[in-house]
Amino acid sequence: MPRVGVFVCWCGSNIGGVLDCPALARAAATFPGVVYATDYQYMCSDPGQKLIAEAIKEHRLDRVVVAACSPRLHEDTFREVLARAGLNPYLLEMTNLREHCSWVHAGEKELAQAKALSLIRRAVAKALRLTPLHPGRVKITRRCLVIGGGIAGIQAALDVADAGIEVVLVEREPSLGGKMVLLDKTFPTLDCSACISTPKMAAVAKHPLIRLYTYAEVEKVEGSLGNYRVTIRQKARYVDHTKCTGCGTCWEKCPVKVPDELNFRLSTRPAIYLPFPQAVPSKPVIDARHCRQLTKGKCGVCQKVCPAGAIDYTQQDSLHEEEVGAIIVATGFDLFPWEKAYGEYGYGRYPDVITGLAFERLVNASGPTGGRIVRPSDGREPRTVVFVHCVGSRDELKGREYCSRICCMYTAKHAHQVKERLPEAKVYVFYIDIRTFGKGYEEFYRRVQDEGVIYLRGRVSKIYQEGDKLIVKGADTLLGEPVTIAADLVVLATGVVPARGAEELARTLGISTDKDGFFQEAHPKLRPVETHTAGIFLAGACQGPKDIPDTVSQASAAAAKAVGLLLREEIEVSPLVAWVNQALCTGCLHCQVVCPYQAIEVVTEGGRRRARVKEELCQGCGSCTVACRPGAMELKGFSNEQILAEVEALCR
Amino acid sequence: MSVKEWEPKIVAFLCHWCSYAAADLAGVSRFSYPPNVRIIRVPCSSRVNPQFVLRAFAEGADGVLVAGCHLGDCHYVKGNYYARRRLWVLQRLLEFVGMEPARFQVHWISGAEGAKFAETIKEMVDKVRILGPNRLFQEVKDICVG
Amino acid sequence: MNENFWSEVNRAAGQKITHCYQCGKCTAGCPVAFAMDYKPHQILRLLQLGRGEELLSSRALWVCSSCQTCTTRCPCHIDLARLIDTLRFFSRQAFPQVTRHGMPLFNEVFLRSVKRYGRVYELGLTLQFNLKERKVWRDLDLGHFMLSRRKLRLLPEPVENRKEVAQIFSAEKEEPR
Amino acid sequence: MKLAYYPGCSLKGTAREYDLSTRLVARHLGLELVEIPDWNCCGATAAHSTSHFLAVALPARVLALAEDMGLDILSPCAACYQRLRAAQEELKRDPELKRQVEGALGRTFEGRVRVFSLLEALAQLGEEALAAQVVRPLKGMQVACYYGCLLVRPPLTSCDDPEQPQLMEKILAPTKVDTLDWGGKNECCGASLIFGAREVALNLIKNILHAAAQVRAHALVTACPLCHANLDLRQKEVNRFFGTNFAIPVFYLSQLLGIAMGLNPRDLGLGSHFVDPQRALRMVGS
Ligand SMILES: Cc1cc2nc3c(=O)[nH]c(=O)nc-3n(C[C@H](O)[C@H](O)[C@H](O)COP(=O)(O)OP(=O)(O)OC[C@H]3O[C@@H](n4cnc5c(N)ncnc54)[C@H](O)[C@@H]3O)c2cc1C
Ligand SMILES: Cc1cc2nc3c(=O)[nH]c(=O)nc-3n(C[C@H](O)[C@H](O)[C@H](O)COP(=O)(O)OP(=O)(O)OC[C@H]3O[C@@H](n4cnc5c(N)ncnc54)[C@H](O)[C@@H]3O)c2cc1C
Ligand code: SF4
Ligand code: SF4
Ligand code: SF4
Ligand code: SF4
Ligand code: SF4
Ligand code: SF4
Ligand code: SF4
Ligand code: SF4
Repeated sequence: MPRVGVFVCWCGSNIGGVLDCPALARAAATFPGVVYATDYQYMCSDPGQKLIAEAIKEHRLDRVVVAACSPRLHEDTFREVLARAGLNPYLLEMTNLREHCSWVHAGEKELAQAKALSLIRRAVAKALRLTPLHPGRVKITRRCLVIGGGIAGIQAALDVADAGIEVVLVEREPSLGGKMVLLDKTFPTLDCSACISTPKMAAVAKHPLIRLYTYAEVEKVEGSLGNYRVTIRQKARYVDHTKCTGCGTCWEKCPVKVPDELNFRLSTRPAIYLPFPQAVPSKPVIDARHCRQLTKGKCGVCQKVCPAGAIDYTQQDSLHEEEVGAIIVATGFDLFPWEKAYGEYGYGRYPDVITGLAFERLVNASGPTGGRIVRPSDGREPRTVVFVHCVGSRDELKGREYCSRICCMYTAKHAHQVKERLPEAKVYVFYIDIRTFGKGYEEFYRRVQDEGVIYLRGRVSKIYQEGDKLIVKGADTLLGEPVTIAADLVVLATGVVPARGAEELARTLGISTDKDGFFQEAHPKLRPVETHTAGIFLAGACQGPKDIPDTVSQASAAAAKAVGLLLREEIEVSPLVAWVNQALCTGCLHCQVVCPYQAIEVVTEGGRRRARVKEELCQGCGSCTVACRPGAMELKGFSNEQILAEVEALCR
Repeated sequence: MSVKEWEPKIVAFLCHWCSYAAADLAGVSRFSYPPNVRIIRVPCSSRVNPQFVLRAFAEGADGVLVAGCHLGDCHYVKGNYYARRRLWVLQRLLEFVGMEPARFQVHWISGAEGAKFAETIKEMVDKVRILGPNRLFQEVKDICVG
Repeated sequence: MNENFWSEVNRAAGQKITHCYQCGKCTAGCPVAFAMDYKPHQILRLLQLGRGEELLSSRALWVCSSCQTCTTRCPCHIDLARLIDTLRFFSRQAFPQVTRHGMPLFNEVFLRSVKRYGRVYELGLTLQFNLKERKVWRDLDLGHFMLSRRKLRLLPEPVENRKEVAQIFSAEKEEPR
Repeated sequence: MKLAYYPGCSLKGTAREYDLSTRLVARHLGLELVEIPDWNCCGATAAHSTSHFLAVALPARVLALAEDMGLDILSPCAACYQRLRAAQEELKRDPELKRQVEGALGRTFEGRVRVFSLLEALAQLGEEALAAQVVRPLKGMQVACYYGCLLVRPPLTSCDDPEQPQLMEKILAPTKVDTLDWGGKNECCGASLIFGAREVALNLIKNILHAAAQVRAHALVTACPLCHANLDLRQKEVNRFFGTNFAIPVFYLSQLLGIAMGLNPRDLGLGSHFVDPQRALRMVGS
C-alpha cells in the first residue's frame, strides 16, 4: 500500500480565509492510504517546500498530494520538491483549492468546505494509482534539411549553417533562386532583386557546411524528431557536374530551341541549358524531353564539343540518403492558373494579356527583351497599359477566397516601372481595395499615384481583342459607371497558390495543409513557423502568401527554431504519453486513425499485428485511448484506472 | 439523504489547455458560481471516454459536463472534433434511455472565457436542480457499468 | 420598410446579399448599365442598406435585359439577375402603375396572350402593345415586310388543351408571393 | 437519333426559316424530329420577370409532354432552351415548387428527359458525320459566330463554355467556313428590350454589329430567333438611328450548314431575311 502525504495550503487568507485548512488536513488524514497530513501558510515558499521534503523523508512518503492552487501554476515547483527529496517527480498530485474553490465560493463557506474535502479525496484516489514515470531522452542528429531553394530556403540554410550546423538543401529546379531571382526590382525600395539575391545564392554554394542538391526532390522521410532518414532523388542531368567547368560551349552549340518557361515563352532556350545567367550551380542540365540525342538518338553535338568530357547521355536518376535532426520546408508558391479559369479574360489566348511575373521578365534587364517593355505580340511599345488586380484572389467563383497579399504592391511597382520607362504611356489600375500594410508601402502607393498612374476602383468584367487593341471592360464604382479602355498591354495581378506538389510533400513529411493547400502552422499567432509535427518548421510563401521581407523574417525564425533544437545534445520528451498493453491489443488500428501526430506504428511479431506508440512523437492527447475498444491503449498520468478512481471519489 | 438536503452533484471533465484554464480564470477573477461542480483535469476533451461519463452517473452524479477548446482551436489539432463526435453519440444514447439532456452537457470554452465558464456552471446547476436527483442510473447501474 | 424589406428580398431570392463587396464586376459587364439610373452594383448596395423605396421605383429594374452576365461573373456567387427578377415582383406590387408602359407592359401583354392561347400571338401582341404605348405606327414597314414573307401569322394558333394552361395561370394567382 | 421537337412560338412566326432549315438539315443528317403535340409557350422573359411560378410551370408542361413521348427534347430556340433548362434545374432544386407545379398540371415529373440546344444536337452527330454531308465548302467566307446570352448563360443551364463558347465553330469546321475570333460572341443583343426599351436595345445591336464589322465578318451566324430578329430585322433601324451603314447578313446555323450541304437556299428560307444574304453567298459560289 502506497504511503500518501497530504499538504493543505492556506495561501495566506486566499484559501485559509474561506476554508478551515487544519480541519481539512485532519479529515484527509483519515482517508485510506494517507499516512500523514498537515497544513501550512504558504506551501510554495521555501519553508513550505522544506516542510514537504522533510515529511517525505520522515514519514517515508511515496505519494504526495498538494492541495493548494492550480497545477497550471505550481505543478513544476512541487515536482522539483519531490525530485529533491529523492522521489520520482510524477508521484505528485495537486488539487486546486484556490481557483476552483475558495476564490469562487467565498460566500458559501460550508458547501465550499465540503467541496474542498471532496477535491482532496479525488487527489488521494488518483495519487494511490500514480506510478513513477521517466521522461524519454533522444539523441539528436545535428544536421538540418531545407527543402526548397527560393529566398526562404536560402536564408534559412545560411542562418543554420552560420550557427555551425550542417545543412542539406534540396531544390527541385536546376538552379537555386526561386521566384525572387526572376524579379526585376523589389518594392517598396526598388532595389535590384538579382543584385541582392545572387550573392546569397553564391554564399550557399560556397558554404562549407551546406550540401546542395539541385534538380533533386525529397522522396521519402522516415524517423522522427531529432532523427530523420531522408531519401533524395537526384534527377539525371546528363552532365557530370564534377567534370563540367561551366564553360558554356555546349549550350551555344545545341541546335534545339524550345520556349523558355522562365520567360513565359517570350524567348527560347537550347535543350542543354542554364536556366539564367546567374544560376547556381552555374553548370548546365539537359532537358531530356527536348534533347534530340535523348529522344531520337541523333545529335550528340554537346558531347563532341565539350572540352571537359562532361556529357553523359547514359546518366540515370540516383538516390541519396541523408540523416538529419530537423527539417525546414520552404517550397514557396506558384501563380494561380488563371488560364484555366478566366474565360472572360481570354483563357490566355491573347498574347498581350500577361501575368505579373511575365511582366517582371519583360522589364528585367537580363530578361528576354533586355528590359524593354514591349508587347509580346508585335514587339511594339505599349501606349496604354492596364493592370487588373485580384485575378484568382478574393474570387470564390473562379479563384481563391483569400487575398494574395503581394499583388497590390507588385502592381504598384509595375505601374511605376511603366511610367519610368515610358513616361508618355497611360497607365490604369483596376482594383477593389488597396492593401498596403507594410513599412513604406502606403507611401510607395501614393508616390505611384503622383506619377500619373490612374487607379480605378472596380473589377474588370471582360477583356477581348479587337484589331490590335485589347478592349478592357471595367467599372469605376466610385463614380458608379462602367468604363471601357482600349489597351495595348494588359497585366493581370495573378494571385498566389501553393507550389505544385505541396500536397504530396505534406504527406511525405506527415504535416498538414490548410483549406487552401498551404502548409499548416502550429498556431496562427504564437507558433507561426512550427508545424504540428515536432522538428519540422516552415518558412516563406509555402505557409501562406508572403512578400520578401516577411519571407526572410520567417526563414530566419525557422532557422532559429531549428538551431535551438539542434544545439541540444539530446531532447527530453514528456513521459505523459500513450502506451499499448500488448496483451489486449487486437491490432485493429483504430487508434492509428485518430492520432493527429502519426505517433502510432504497427509492429508485427510472430505474425500478430499490434500497435506501438512512438513516444518521441506522441503528444499525450489521449484520443487514441478512447478509440481503442479493448482498452489496450493507455495514457500515462491519465490512465483509465486513475480517472475512474477520481470519478468514484468525487461521487462519494 | 432527504430531499431537502439534496444538492446537485456535477462532475466536470475539463481540458487542461482551455476549459480548465477558464475555470482558473474564473477563480482569479472571482466570478462565483455554485459549489456543486467538481473538476477532473484531462489533457484534451478527446481523452474523455464515454465510459467515464456513464460511471459518473452510475456513481450518483446528477450531471456531467465535458468542456474543451473551441472547434478549430484544439491544442492537439483536432481532438475536440473527435470528442464532439463521440459525445454526440453518447448524448443520443442517454436521451434514448430516458435521461434529460440537461444532465449531460458538452461546451466549448476557451482559456479566456472565465465568465462563460461561471455562467455555464450556474445554468447547468439551475437546470439540474429543477430536474432533481438522478435516479435513472441508480437502477440501471449494473447494466451500464457491468 | 428597411429591415423587413431586406430580409424579404433575401428570402425570396435566396441570396447572400451581405457577401457583395461592391467590386463592380457586374456593372462592368452589364450591357445596359449605361442606361440604368442605378447600376447593378448600386442595386446591390441599396439592397444591403434596405433602401427599398429607391430600388422599387428604379428604372434599372426594367432596363435589365436578363442577360445573366452579372450572375455568371460575380466573384461572390450572387445571382443578381434573379434578385432583379425578385425586385420586379415586389415593384409591381408596390407600384402597380409600372405595368402601364415599357417592359412591364410588354410582359403583361405577352402573358395575356399566353394565357389566352397557350402560345404567343405575335401580331396581336405587337398591335396591342403599340396601341397601349400610343406608337401605333411604329414598325409598320417591318410588319409589312414580315407579313409578306409569312413571318407573321394573321390569326392566332392556340393550343388545344387550353384548360391545362388555364390551370397553370390560376395556380399562379393562388401562389403567395 | 430521334428527338422530341419543340419549335416554340417564334419558330412558328418570325423565325419560320429557322424552323424550315432545322427540319431540313436534320432530315439530311439522319436526325429524326417528332414535334411535341400541343406544346405551349415557355413564357420567355415575360414569365420569369413576373412570377417565379409561371417561369417554371409553363416550361414544365412541355417537359411533361416530352416525358410522355419518352424522348429527349431538341429546342432550337435559345430562349425556350434556357427556360426549359432553368425549369428542370428548379424542379430538381425545389421539391416544394415541384409539388405545386405537379398539382397545377395534374402531371408528375420523373425528370429523365434531357433538353438539347441545336448546338448540342448537331455537335453530338460528330465532325465526321457532318463532314460527310458537306458538298459545297464555304471556303473564303468569314463568319462571326454569335451565341448571345441564352445559350451560354447562366452557367447552370449553359450548353457550352459561358465565356469562350466553341460549339458553333466546331460544327462549322467541316464546312471550311472561316470562323473569326471576336469579342462580341456572347454579348447581349437586348432581345427582351426591343419593345420595352427600344433605344437601349438598338444600342446593344449596334455594338454587336460594330464588333462583327471590326473583324471584317461577311456574315453573322446565330442559333436564336430573338437574336436573329434583332440583328437582321433591326439593322435598318440601327442604321437610321445611329447614322451607320451596316449590311451584315445574319444566317441561322442551320441555314449555313444547309448551304454547305448543297441544299436549296430557298428551301432553307433564305428569301425571308431583311439583310440580303446574296452577296455573302455569291462569294462562295452559292
Ligand atoms: C510578379 C511578382 C512580383 C513580386 N515582387 C515582389 C517585390 O517587389 N517585393 C517583394 O517583397 N516580394 C515580391 N514578390 C513576392 C516574392 O516573390 C515572394 O515573397 C518570394 O519569392 C517567396 O519566396 P519563397 O522562397 O518562399 O518561395 P519561391 O520563391 O517560390 O521559392 C520556392 C523554391 O522551392 C522550390 N520547390 C518547390 N517545391 C519543391 C519541392 N517539392 N522540392 C524541392 N524544391 C521545391 C521551387 O523550385 C523554388 O525554387 C513578387 C511576386 C510576384 C509573383
Ligand atoms: C487595438 C488593437 C487591436 C489589436 N488586435 C490584434 C489582433 O486581433 N490580432 C493581432 O494579431 N494583433 C493585434 N494587434 C497588434 C498587436 O497588439 C501587436 O502586434 C503586438 O502587441 C506587438 O507586440 P510587441 O511585443 O512587438 O509590442 P508591445 O505589445 O508594444 O510590447 C512592447 C513592450 O516593451 C515595453 N517597452 C517599451 N519600451 C521599453 C524600454 N525602453 N525598456 C523596456 N521596456 C520597454 C513596453 O512596455 C511593452 O511591454 C492589435 C493592436 C491594437 C492597437
Ligand atoms: S561544354 Fe562541357 S564543360 Fe562546358 S558547360 Fe557544357 S558540359 Fe560544362
Ligand atoms: S545532344 Fe541534345 S543537348 Fe546536346 S546538343 Fe544535341 S540536342 Fe542539344
Ligand atoms: S494584395 Fe491586392 S491585388 Fe492582391 S489579392 Fe489582395 S487586394 Fe487583391
Ligand atoms: S492604417 Fe489600419 S485601418 Fe487604415 S488601412 Fe491600414 S490597416 Fe487599415
Ligand atoms: S485501437 Fe487498441 S486494439 Fe486497436 S490497434 Fe490500437 S491499441 Fe490495439
Ligand atoms: S496520445 Fe494522442 S498523440 Fe499520443 S499516440 Fe495517442 S493519439 Fe497520438
Ligand atoms: S459582381 Fe457581385 S460582388 Fe461584385 S459588385 Fe456585383 S454583386 Fe457585388
Ligand atoms: S442580367 Fe441585367 S443587370 Fe445583369 S448584366 Fe444582364 S442586363 Fe445587366
